[in-house]
Amino acid sequence: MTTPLPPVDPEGFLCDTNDWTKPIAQQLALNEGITLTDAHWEVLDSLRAFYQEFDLAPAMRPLIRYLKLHLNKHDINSLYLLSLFPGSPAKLAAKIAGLPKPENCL
Amino acid sequence: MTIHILSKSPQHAAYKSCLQHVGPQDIVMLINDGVYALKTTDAAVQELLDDNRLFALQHDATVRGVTANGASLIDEAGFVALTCEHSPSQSWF
Amino acid sequence: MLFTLVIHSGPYSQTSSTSLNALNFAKALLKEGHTIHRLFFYGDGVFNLNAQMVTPQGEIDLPKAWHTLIEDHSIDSVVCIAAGARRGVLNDSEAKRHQKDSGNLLGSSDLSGLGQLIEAAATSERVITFG
Amino acid sequence: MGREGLEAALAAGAFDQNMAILFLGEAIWQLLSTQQTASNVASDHHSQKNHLKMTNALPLFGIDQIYTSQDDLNDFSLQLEELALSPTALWPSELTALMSNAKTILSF
Repeated sequence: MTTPLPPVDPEGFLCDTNDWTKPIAQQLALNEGITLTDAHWEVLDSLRAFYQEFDLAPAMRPLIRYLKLHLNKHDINSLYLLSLFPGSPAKLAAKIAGLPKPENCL
Repeated sequence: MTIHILSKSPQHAAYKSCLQHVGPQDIVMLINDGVYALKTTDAAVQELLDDNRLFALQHDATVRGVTANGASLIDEAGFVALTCEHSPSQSWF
Repeated sequence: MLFTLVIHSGPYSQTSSTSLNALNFAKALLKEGHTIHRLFFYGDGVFNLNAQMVTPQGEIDLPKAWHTLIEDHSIDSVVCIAAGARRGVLNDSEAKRHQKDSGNLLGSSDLSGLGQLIEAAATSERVITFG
Repeated sequence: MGREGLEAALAAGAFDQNMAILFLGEAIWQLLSTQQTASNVASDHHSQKNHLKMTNALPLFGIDQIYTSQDDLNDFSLQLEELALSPTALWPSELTALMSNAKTILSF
């Protein structure tokens, strides 16, 4: 079963971030070969909260710091994020979380 | 010993900020519109002149019709040498 | 000594442009036997490597002069990728990625991130900013 | 430009550099805590990012040495309490010392 996707850019980022819903996130993840679990959602929800708070998609290190602070999970590290979102976790998770495409600067 | 590089004329906030933050061991290098500082009679500029701590890029002064007025006019090689002798460098613009 | 130059000023900035100052400084330091670790073009400085710039006749062609210096001395030259994108200075692959017609980045400079500035600042003995 | 200076600071933080950030002169307005995003004021589209929101991310990027100038605050008739991130206000001679103790200074 697939959810029809709203328009995405060539890299798979939503053209309009207002289109984002949870089913769409699941579909975006599937396109990347990821089946979302609670562990994924925890990160995605935090990422969206981070963006709400700071108008900024975080790089790996601040994301980890933020997760430690808000999830009360002190064993979170970059390997953990890599296991959930292989390749470049910050960018991939931002894509699935429906955040604007990072400007490649941070 | 910081080298302060000032590229804005005395009408800019950068000019005031620069002069305000020059330490007793620091030097000031005037480039571009910064050379107009040589036309002022500000006490802070005078103090730098008295201590031989004020330098200006010869080329930039010449094209703007500003004379040395007691400052050391130097070329780019001299500017490079000053940045080697002084660290860090702080640019004001 | 090992230098990094950070260039914020465009060739035609509203207030005094220090692009030429930066260029002359770069030339002088090489002539004096020093080394350039990296040129980092940030902010309006990215316009220095806009291949589409047309210099009025009789004036120094700054993009061309930067280009010549960079190629002649094989200098590591980086244009900030985000600052460039915002101002329309893109290479061909970035142009494609952002669905624009064509790239306009002059020569062999890299479009890269701020990490290149941070690395340069940590590595170089002298970092000189031209604003 | 404030935005690009801030991004450079965030990058330095992301790369674990030991650094201080100094808001001097007009840059102090970047910290004014009453800033609002345009969408909060009128339309529902952001015209620009909320600069203060991004600035508030500095501590998460590991940057906790945040300074400003007491002299400039006085010039602008600003109170330290009006600024976000609780910067430390220094007098010019203290700022001079801060600068001369740095290995590298980047200005924006």
